[in-house]
Amino acid sequence: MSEQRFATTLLIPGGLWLLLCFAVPLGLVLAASFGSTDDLGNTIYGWHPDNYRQAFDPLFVPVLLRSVGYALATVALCLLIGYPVAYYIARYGGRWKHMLIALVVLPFFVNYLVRTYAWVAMLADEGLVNGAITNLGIRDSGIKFLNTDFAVIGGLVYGYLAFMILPIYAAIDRMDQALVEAGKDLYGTPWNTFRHVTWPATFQGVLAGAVLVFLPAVGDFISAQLLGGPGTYMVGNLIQQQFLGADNWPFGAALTTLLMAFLSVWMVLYLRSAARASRETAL
Amino acid sequence: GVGNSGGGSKKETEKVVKAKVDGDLVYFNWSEYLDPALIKKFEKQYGVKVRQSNFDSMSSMMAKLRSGNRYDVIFPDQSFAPKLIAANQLLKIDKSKLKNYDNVWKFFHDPAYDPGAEHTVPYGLYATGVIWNEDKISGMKGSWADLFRTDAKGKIYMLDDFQECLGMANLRHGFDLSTVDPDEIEQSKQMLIDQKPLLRGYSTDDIQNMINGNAWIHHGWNGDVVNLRNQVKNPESYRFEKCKEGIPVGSDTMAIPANAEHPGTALLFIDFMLDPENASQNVAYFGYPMAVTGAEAAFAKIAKDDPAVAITVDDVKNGQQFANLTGKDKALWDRAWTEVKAA
Amino acid sequence: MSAIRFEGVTKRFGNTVAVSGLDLEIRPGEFFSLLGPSGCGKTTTLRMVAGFEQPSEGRIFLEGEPVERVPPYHRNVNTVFQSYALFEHLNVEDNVAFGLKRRKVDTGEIRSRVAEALALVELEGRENAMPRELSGGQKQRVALARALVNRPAVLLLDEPLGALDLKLRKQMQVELKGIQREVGITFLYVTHDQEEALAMSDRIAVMEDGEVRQCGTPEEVYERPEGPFVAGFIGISNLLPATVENGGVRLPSGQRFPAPVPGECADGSDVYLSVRPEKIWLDESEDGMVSVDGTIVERVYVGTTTQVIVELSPGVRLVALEQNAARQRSDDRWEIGQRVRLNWHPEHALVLR
Amino acid sequence: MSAIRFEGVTKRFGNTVAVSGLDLEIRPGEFFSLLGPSGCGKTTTLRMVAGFEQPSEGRIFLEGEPVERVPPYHRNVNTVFQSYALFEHLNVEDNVAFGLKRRKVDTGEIRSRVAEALALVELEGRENAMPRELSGGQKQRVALARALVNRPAVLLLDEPLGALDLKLRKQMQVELKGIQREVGITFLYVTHDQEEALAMSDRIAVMEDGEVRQCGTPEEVYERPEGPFVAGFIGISNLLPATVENGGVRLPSGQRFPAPVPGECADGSDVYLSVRPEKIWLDESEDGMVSVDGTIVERVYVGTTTQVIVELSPGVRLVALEQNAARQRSDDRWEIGQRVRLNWHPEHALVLR
Amino acid sequence: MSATTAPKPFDRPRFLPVFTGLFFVFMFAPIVIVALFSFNSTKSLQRFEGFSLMWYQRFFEDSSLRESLFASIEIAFVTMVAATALGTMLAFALVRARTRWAGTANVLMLIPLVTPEIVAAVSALVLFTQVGLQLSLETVMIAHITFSISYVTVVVRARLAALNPEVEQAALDLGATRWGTLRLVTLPELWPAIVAAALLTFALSFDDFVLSFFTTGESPQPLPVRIYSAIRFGVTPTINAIGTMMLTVSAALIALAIFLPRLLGRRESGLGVLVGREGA
Ligand SMILES: Nc1ncnc2c1ncn2[C@@H]1O[C@H](COP(=O)(O)OP(=O)(O)OP(=O)(O)O)[C@@H](O)[C@H]1O
Ligand SMILES: Nc1ncnc2c1ncn2[C@@H]1O[C@H](COP(=O)(O)OP(=O)(O)OP(=O)(O)O)[C@@H](O)[C@H]1O
Ligand SMILES: [Mg+2]
Ligand SMILES: [Mg+2]
Repeated sequence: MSEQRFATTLLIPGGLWLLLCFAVPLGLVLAASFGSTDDLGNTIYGWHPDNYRQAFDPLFVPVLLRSVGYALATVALCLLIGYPVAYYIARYGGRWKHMLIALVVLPFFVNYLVRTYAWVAMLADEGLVNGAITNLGIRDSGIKFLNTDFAVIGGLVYGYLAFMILPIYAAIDRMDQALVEAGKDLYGTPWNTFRHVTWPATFQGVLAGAVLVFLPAVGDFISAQLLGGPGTYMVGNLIQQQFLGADNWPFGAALTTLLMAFLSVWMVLYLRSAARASRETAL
Repeated sequence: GVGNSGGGSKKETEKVVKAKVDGDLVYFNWSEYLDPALIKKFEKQYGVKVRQSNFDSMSSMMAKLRSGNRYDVIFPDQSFAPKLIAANQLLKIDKSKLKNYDNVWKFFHDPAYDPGAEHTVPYGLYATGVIWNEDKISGMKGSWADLFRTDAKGKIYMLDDFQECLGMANLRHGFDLSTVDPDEIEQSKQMLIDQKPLLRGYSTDDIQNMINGNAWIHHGWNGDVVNLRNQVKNPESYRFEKCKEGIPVGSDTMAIPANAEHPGTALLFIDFMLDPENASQNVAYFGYPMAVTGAEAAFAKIAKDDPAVAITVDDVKNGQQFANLTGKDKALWDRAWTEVKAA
Repeated sequence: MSAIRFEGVTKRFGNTVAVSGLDLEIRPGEFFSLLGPSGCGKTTTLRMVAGFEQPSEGRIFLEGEPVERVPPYHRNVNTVFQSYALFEHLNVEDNVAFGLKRRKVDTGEIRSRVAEALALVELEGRENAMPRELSGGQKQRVALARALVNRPAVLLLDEPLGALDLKLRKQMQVELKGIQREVGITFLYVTHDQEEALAMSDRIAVMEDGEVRQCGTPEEVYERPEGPFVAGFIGISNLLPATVENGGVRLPSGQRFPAPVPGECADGSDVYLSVRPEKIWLDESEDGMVSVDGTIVERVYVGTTTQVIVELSPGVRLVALEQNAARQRSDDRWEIGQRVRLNWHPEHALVLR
Repeated sequence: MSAIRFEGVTKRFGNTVAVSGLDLEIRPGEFFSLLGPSGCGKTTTLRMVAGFEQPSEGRIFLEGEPVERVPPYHRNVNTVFQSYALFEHLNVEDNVAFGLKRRKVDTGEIRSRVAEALALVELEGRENAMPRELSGGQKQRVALARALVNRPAVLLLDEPLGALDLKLRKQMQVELKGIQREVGITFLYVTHDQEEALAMSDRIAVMEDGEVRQCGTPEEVYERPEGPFVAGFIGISNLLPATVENGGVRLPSGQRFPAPVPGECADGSDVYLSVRPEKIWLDESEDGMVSVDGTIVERVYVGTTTQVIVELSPGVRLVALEQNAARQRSDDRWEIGQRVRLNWHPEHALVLR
Repeated sequence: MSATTAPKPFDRPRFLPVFTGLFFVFMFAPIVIVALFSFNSTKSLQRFEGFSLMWYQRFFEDSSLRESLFASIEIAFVTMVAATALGTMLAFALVRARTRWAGTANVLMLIPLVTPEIVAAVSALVLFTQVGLQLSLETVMIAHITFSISYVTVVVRARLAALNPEVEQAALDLGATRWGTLRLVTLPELWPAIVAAALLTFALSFDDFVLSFFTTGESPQPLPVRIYSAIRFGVTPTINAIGTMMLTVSAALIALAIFLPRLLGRRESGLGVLVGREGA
């Protein structure tokens, strides 16, 4: 029908844009990852798997693993913090629901760099927090927060928490309240009911949240840059440096490709659940 | 890297300019890198307006020039000045037109970056050394070795800058600051890697790191110490040392683009800045020494009479300046640096 | 001892009063319905029994025990939710087994009781189906089985048939009633469909604005409604304005006749006379009947019966119901515009205020 | 000339046949209902008339004109959607005025016609309300006004009362019927509620699996259903298995009696005997009636009437409907377990195959 | 009279509100700090020593910072317009086109959303150098638009899918042409979603750092990039001033996105749309 053709034509501009500005560049990165550099640091395309060999050099493998480790820790923490908050807002938010969820997303729109830097100011060895700790005599010496693994993970959590909360909030909010009551009605203690009813019913949201946090966290470099120490280098920093510091794009491209390859597993996971979700809303 | 694009002809860099007002001054500099009061004074004194704009990095300054913007006075640093000169983008400065030129330290009458000082006049000077907090740690040895003190483990920062770090290691090894010998770079790299366990981190924000107590010892710049001292209650505890193995020294310059519309006013302004009184006032404002005889006192004053922070002619003489690495050499340093950071 | 007892139970939400001063006693094993228009407090009442809401005032007793301190999961009642509230991630069997598992019943018994419950609702063989694969009627059955399998003291049902279409609803009414007889559990049943309530219940409480207007057997509430609201909400009430006059009533038309005037209605007081449509005989009469004349203005054929709407005087109309049982059908008998005489037995008339 | 004419219209979706070989003629000004269970093709039929779907085969004529080439917005029909489909961002007045504005009617007339339409559905004064501020019944009225205001040749209604609760539905049925009489527009009405169809329609087409099983007046489809499906879908059909025997039928019990056997039923062929419950008299009879005996197994009081369920032989049950019109009420008369005699006039029995 | 005081409702987990409270403290502490120290009268980021607007003044005196601000606004605006247009069209196509194409596209278009920014940034950089595009504000815009499209699409698509098809059919039925229906019914029904998407796109683009960092040319550079270099080389409270201003802008936009539709009498708020949920 004519409407069909109309709709199909609407697919073109956006689709084309994404193809040219997203799909093609990814291809270029892949190509570049097999290239080498000339004396001026310009990329020469070719067929040199050395970049990948270099990436798996014992020197860099720890960096890759560290990134994944940080990201997983971040997901775990975000879930631990995000679920209760999302749950509370969705269930007991009442007419403040919208207000509260707005407050959740708001900080997320304050420049990440500035926020992170504020943490630096607060958590410094002689910063506000440690000042309070020592003055209140909680500990006679301050705590070393910054330039540690925890600092980097904390930064990541702080940066991506909203990605965890929103999908979980949506899931809990979408869930029929009567299900919880049914659980209690059928002799489920609050914990039982959560474990056997609420959790399974909202699991899709958790999954989505986990992926939405994990993906950007693995690739992040700001947190490590601003909060990290000498031993907190992440793959993001490595890539960033190859492109913007050391003019070694092919190596950077190789790292990027590896990252993308590794993440694609998770993406498929997410896309599958997303597809399912959209099917359900469609029905 | 920035190429020699957008060059002009040798010819127009040699046109003759009289040191007299030929219009308002179009001024292009870092922000907060010159005392606004002096601008006002200059305007009053010569009855001209100063049209200011700022750049945030050398490369963005280059970009503006390349894209054809016309300025009367600019402030390239020692590593970018040669590029501009090579590209014939700087006007030859006729020193005879500058009343105060003799105040400029003799050393800068023939600096490495501008033989014969034909195109530039020195502006701010800076050096890299070691900053430390005497309240937290003492017994510094005036050597780069102080950055390796095990009793300050976890309280030491290195500058997050590949040239400064590898340069430091080179100097400590007694190599040339900008060596491109793969073996020497290999050793320097190893030195930095071995240093990591002692470090709190890599950062270029030496001022905050010192203030907020994260750092006891910081690889840093002399000018920052001055700023640092202005922000703390106990200025005297924050010290700076110029290491005996030698230190990297840099300088900014004042120059007139070849396409300047009001080179005359520009000459007047440069001369104005070389006046010891004005220089002193400026030093007091932006916290870096200037290579102007008569301004030393001013710096000594803000440096709380700490000779360590000041930069003398000698420092500049036996100091070393970073070469402008290109091609394979840069790649060599980059790879070393990448491995240091990743290790 | 009563299965459920409400003592002056009131429930407020902010300043809306959902239920006010409720006093009710529900006997063990009876099929008790809460009937009322939307918003009258039926669901709230049910939820307080289940423990999802707490009374603002008053007390509730389950099998004689007060329950304000007993959380939902320790109350020996189960609910069949209007939305069914089946667990989407569990198959039919696990849905039904949910309650038993929570109570740590041993697997062998669980299996047998689940099978039994599913048999009861005629869902044998669908054990492994997921809820989304079931039709509305089947979902409804699973919800029922899930509640029944726990053999609660009381089963709470909130418009359990509301989501089903007419045909299926009628069928489920019969089944539900049958099941209740079979298991003998007390049913507390919420509905706003008066036919459903009449057909299924042992007793009905008719609610309005959070208060019980009348509580009694279907016959009582239908035949002897207390007040116009109940009369009107359950079936067609055929209200005629009238005034009490020595032991009988007088219509505006001036016509007088005997009617069972309640004691509290003084002479001359304004009342409504109500006659159920099926009690009105058209042009037929037995002795002792009272009668009025009118004109047929409308005739609605609905298969089993025909509604004949008769206008007595401008604006005053009565509906008479004629079962289409006669040899020749009624709507051949009655023509619009025709004059007819309506007859009824005085004792079938109601005087309401 | 007919308002709508279907000529062999078939509609397929992929390989599900929604409507097959539909031949229908709807007369100007009549209230015509499509009645059938869910999924039988009612909505699809309607959508083809409105132009949202195109027939896979056959043709549709509006006022004699074929409409394959006419897009929805040029067809002189309007639809009342089951979901009402009001424009959330427009107030009541603008919703109703929408169609007129599209047709460039001048503002003065628009205003008057909208006011008129709103008066018709008794929504004067709500012009500026937003849809979300309206109750279900009011939304329904707006949807109706929005369609009527355009004075279409045909009004299509897809279960317009489906979303309303019982009480309101019954009331709207009367109003809707009244409005249709008043404006005299042809109504094509979709419902799956047989009482609704019977009460409102001039003619009914009973559909099953995309085909029309029977088309006729309410009386025809109820009293003389063609085949068990129609009989069963409209009311209680009381089917008794029987065999044709010289002009009459014989029950499994061996009992014989006269019944109107259609010509095509040869002797000995298996048929169903169907007697509408209201046609069955209990323990009363007139001469010429046939009768069978049975035991009362269930008694359902529904106010106006009581259903008495009688078992003739194990598994064979008949429902008899007794209007509660008598002086003493029927359920006092009948006890469960009591033997009764069921009587009916042969001409009220139906023989179905 | 044991029941004169109404018993508590059962199991409202008491720790939840407390926990949520702490969470909000955690989220907002740094922001408060930033705002506070942006009014500090000295350079110190540790001690507040009196109120002053000097840092704001500094900001507006600094021509290059001003340029950066305008650059950021320009980028965000262009991104908003382009991405909203493209994304909305795409959403229509994905919901309405029944082709197998649309089916796959429906899922593929989510990929940009879940791609780490650094990957997107790197590939954009490679693309631009390959086609020989001078890095500039335009390149930043292109990068931003690319990652914003999917975002808009997701938001609008959700709303569109939730839209009752009968509403559009009603318009056709009442004599509106296809175009008329789109203009008079569909878009009005969609616009809360579109507004929300647009404003949020603006906010995202306005303080995006990573993409800008990789794709920006020399001056003027987007504000976040300036913030980054400032943070790396000695912070002055000017940064806090900038941060505070950006916060105000973003906050205003979000508030707009959330409440504008409400104010204009729609049931769903932009935020509801954002989290894929309708109504309050
Ligand atoms: N959680 C609540 N918060 C505020 N008001 C409520 C709440 N639950 C119910 N109410 C109000 O209490 C009154 C009774 O509601 P309730 O649901 O019991 O009525 P109902 O008889 O079940 O109606 P329906 O037949 O529509 O289900 C209504 O006015 C309703 O608005
Ligand atoms: N757009 C469609 N695509 C595929 N199948 C469809 C579509 N519309 C209807 N059908 C099928 O056509 C048949 C008739 O559908 P239709 O909606 O006409 O039934 P209905 O009588 O309106 O049912 P209900 O009473 O539930 O509305 C159903 O089997 C349905 O699944
Ligand atoms: Mg209810
Ligand atoms: Mg339908």
